[in-house]
Amino acid sequence: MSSGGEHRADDRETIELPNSTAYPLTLALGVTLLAAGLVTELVISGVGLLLLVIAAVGWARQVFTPAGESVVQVEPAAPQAARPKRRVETLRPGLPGHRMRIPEKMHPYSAGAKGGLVGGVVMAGTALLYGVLSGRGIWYPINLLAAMVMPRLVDASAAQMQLFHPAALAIATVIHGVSSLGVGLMFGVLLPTLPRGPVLWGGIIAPLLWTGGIHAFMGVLNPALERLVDWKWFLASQIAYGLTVGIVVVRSEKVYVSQRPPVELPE
Amino acid sequence: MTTLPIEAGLQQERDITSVLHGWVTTVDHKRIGILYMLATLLFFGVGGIEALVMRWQLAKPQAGVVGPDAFNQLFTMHGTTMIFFVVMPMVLGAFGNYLIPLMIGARDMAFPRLNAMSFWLFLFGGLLTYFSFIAGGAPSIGWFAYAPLTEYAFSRGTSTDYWILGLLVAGIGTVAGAINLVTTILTMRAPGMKLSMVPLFVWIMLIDAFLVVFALPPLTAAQIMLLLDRMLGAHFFDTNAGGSALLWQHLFWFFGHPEVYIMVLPAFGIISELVPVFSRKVIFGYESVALATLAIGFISFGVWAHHMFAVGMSSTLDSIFAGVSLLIAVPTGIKIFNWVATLYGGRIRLATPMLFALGFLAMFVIGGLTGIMLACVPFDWQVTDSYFVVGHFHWVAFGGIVLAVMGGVYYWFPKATGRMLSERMGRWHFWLLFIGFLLTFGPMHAAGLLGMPRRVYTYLPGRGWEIWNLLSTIGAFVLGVGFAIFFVNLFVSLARGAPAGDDPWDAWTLEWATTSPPPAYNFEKIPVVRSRRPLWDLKHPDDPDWKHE
Amino acid sequence: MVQRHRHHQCHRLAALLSPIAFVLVAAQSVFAANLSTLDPAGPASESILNLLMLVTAISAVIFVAVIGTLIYCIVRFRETSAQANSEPPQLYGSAPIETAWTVGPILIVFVLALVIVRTVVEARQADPQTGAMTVRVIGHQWWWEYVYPDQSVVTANEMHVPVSSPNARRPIHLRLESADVIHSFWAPRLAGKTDMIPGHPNDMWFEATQPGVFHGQCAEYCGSQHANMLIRVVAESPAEFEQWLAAQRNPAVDTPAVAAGREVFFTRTCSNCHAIRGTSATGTVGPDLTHLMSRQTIAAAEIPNDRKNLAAWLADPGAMKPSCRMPDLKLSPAQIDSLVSYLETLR
Amino acid sequence: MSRAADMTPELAPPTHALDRGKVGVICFLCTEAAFFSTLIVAYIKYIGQSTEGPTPATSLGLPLAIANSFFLLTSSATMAAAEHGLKRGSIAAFHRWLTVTILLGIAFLITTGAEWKHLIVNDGLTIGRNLFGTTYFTLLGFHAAHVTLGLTAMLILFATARRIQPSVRAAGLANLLAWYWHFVDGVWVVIFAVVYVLGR
Repeated sequence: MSSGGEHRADDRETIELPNSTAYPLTLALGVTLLAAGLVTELVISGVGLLLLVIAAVGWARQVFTPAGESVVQVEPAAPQAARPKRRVETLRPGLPGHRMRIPEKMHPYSAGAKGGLVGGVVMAGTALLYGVLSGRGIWYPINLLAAMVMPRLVDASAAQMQLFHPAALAIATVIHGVSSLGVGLMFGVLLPTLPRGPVLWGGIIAPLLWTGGIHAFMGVLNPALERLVDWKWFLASQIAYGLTVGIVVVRSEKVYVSQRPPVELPE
Repeated sequence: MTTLPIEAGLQQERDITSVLHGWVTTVDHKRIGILYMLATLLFFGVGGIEALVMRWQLAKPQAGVVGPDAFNQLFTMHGTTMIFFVVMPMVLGAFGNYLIPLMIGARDMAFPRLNAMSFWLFLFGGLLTYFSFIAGGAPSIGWFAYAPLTEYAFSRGTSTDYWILGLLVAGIGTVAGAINLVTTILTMRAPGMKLSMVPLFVWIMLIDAFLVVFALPPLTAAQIMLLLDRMLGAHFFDTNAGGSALLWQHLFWFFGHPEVYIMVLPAFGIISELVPVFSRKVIFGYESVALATLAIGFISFGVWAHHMFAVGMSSTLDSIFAGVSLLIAVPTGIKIFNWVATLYGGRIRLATPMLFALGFLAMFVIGGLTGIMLACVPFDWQVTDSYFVVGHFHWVAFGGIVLAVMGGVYYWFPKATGRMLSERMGRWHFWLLFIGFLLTFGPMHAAGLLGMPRRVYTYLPGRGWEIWNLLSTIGAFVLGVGFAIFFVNLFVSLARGAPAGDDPWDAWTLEWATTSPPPAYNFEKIPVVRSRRPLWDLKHPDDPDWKHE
Repeated sequence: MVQRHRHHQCHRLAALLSPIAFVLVAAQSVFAANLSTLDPAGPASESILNLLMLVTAISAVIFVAVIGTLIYCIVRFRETSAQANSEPPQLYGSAPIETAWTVGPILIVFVLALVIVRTVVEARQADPQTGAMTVRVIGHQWWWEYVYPDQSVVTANEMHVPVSSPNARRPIHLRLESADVIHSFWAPRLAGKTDMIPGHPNDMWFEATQPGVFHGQCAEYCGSQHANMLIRVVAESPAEFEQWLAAQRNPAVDTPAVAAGREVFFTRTCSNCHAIRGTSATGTVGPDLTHLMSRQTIAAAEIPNDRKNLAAWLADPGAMKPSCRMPDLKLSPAQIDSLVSYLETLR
Repeated sequence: MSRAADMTPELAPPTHALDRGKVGVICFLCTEAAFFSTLIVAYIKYIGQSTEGPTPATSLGLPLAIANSFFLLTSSATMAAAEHGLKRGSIAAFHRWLTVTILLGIAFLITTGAEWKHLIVNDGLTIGRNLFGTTYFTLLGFHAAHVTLGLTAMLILFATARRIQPSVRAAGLANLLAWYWHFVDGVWVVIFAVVYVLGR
């Protein structure tokens, strides 16, 4: 096989390069005529096949004999004028250097995850408390959440919502667990970057924004919930979650962010 | 400085025949890349004119510019041309071929002769498909050629056969080209250049070429089945003999969806090169961009049936394909965020390539979001096969691929020719394209929501579609003007553009470490590489990247 | 109750997204042609519009955030001439921030996927059990055949359905089939589209909650006249609908006065393709003509079904609908005149 | 600006272990695998879907298929032996084992031909008869074409092995050809399972 790729940085002034050749063109033409003959005249296919064989033979000869390559003289290029050197600015006074992965320090991911899970428990507790206090029972809020994916609960009456549905419990647990964990992770990373700290943002502002936004769309997201929910308690459970995450996150010790890439690519 | 002619080191070519002979027999990856570029630009012109005729016909209801059969041929050939004979060969053939050996510090592709063959197969395949115009009418089956409309009973004559055979021929070339790219990237890198150090463009092209390797053969097989049906009376897609109309759709889209990423990933690659250089910053999250591309590559094989939500699959399948399709938004989002984060804190230079890159960023976000909408199955039931979908995929294909490719042309034209493209014409080109783009494809979303199906050669007045179609048509002609300026810019700058020098953009990858245009052997000596930005190391000897990576 | 509730929802969303809705809706002074997806006339299309509003809202938030940041960066970080000789600090990335912008989209996608699963299942479970009326819809190149199997009615290009009201729901079940290539049934105000695939019958359900003529057209490219394969769904009060059914069930009348035209019909091979119940014409290639004149249009297009157009159609079908399957029978003007007179009795 | 060559001269050039030919052939076999997978999926999809006979149950017999499997699987082993011979530098061993491989391949083609003749002449099964004929002849036809291509390549290598010197290069080619041949055998194993076991 040919081409000069195997010549590495060495002292030679010459390079072997493959010669120009018409065989690739001929072979392609052969294939094309072979195909074209199928819709016109088979004679054309015959010509195509002939070209194909001729080209393949010629090509193989070039590849397997030295005839396919020639030695090229390297012409040394004139050196270019040097570009004025550019200074590199540092990131910010007080921060090390000008190359880094940011931020310098952060709360560990585990704090966000833990906050999310604990917050999830607190939030679920609030919702269950609502169920008990309102006299609808603990399955009521669980069924409301599960109705998001369960068509048969969408149009269910408030009475049906108080019954125990095993599938609803499983679905609600998954939805609640995934969301709590995911939001906790995000909060853990993002909240400390916001002014005035995680507790205010996580505990008050985010739940308000979130509840406001979701209020408009609950009819599509989860029609059953929108129909039967008590929004005061809904907001309360969101705030309980946000406060918990915020508190768990700020209580954790900040750690230095690794300056290594997060993942190693293959070499 | 001296600019070496492209053929430096080879025999001197003087008269026109020997110049032509030199080009048709060349095995130099740079010349083949240029040939790809010229051929795809030619096909682009043809496909563009086809689009303009269609837009003219649709400018008002019940126009008589072309009849139904001509119109149906036009949209079939427009789609086929743009996908198989413009975008795919342009990104893989022109950009991949020209840039990859230079970027990885190789003298040529792994298989230079195979490389030449790939180009000629693509070109002849395209010509064979277009030969159908002469041989009694172009195919009128749509670019995804749904059976059984393509069976002989419903598409008599040879036009459909030309379509199949032309694409088969070109397809062999594409697969050979992809194998060549993979092999080149895996085996020809400069000493010291680990796979974790190649420019992101190269990373992305590696994944892209793998997608071709696995996605194109199913199309080839399906086309052969269709050919057997048509020529030998086989029954693969013959619904009267128990054959399945849906098998074609599954096979086609198993190719067709990865194909979308085959076309758009190289655009991501181009953007991943342009944004850092014109922000003067290293890419934010190199590893994430590479891995996100890998994720997109993998996931793209699991989403094909989202083109088929209306065919009556089970709710389970619908939900699975919707979920996986939505999932693709995650790595795609990661990339967009990384590009924007690269801008953050940089020193942004609004040279023409960067204008296109920024245009890409803005438009691709929208294309991605309408993609998420379409993954919502019930909404897809409304708008699939409507003009909303036409608007969506042109948003991605044009606002994504074309803008990125144009940015790439402005960026690497100086390397390939030794001359700069005119910035003034470049700005006109960009703004006309941007405005024309919004005007052409924005209204299509509205028309679709208002109930206009795609692939109609005419429509009735009073359906609420007139204004949107008129706007679209006006936009299409604005686009036409923009491209006319582009072609003028190419010709004028080739003759009279400012000399580029080796490294006009003050960039960091290896292609800027040789002359513009590079000699046949690319580098006097193959460089030794220690970091992702070898030219940064060279320009900042006291502060090289490799100390930090 | 559910229906009413969702309608209310739709309006609240529309108000929220008024800028987008405004652009689309206000520019169309009226939905004259009755085929906008934004103007639902049944629960199926209405729940889709709600879903669209939800996704549009999420998309709008993402769009504003990303584009806002992008514009901020472009404005704030433009290179100044003072910076020409320096490079900015090189930020290689940020694992925590990248984690956040990976987890965020995953959560959004997770929530969307849940909603999609529910809406898909909801749409599909629609009511064979609640006594939906079945209509077989058979796509032909390039017209629609409608068969009401339980009512023994066959018609073409114009489907009649009863209006559904909260007290008396009248869901419609479509059994979608194709006689040749793939077509797709799409009446946007009533429901999303479903493909009609030879050898693969499909089902869809809808209810029309208001009377009117709902338009649509074939949504899967099916050959030369794909653009002229229009759908008309006539939703009328249950009483009117029953009346229509009763009229359609009758065989064709035989009026002696138009015997000449009848003669033309049966001697000039019309009956090879067309059926007229109560006669020897039983062709199934073209539309059933038993009650031709009960239909408002001809040729699956918006061509008014009147004497003038019928005559023009018979004189040269290809002139009105290029490359349509009906051949030009080379009838003389006199033959056309008598044939049209005969057809006009098929009420 | 000085040029790239002296970028960081203190670093010794490491070598890339990957061989162009091998990577290229692996990629090629990947495309082939995707191609055959598609044909096999189509075959499986249409098992039992024919609207009229003949069916696999009535037409396909196991004995010929088992004989075919024997020929091909053995030929994989003999191909490996031939390759090994060349690697040791023994052209004679290479020629000997390659001859056996080629003969086994020809035996496979003859048996396949016999089966096809039986199907076409006795059962009237053609590609246009029913879905079974359509899928069977397409899948088996493409496989047989690949066997034929492999045999052609073997014949060429047989004739030129002595001339392609140094023998390292011929050994490299034999190695790549052997990969191809094993792949074709692997496809046959799947075909055997799908056509003669699952589909019958």
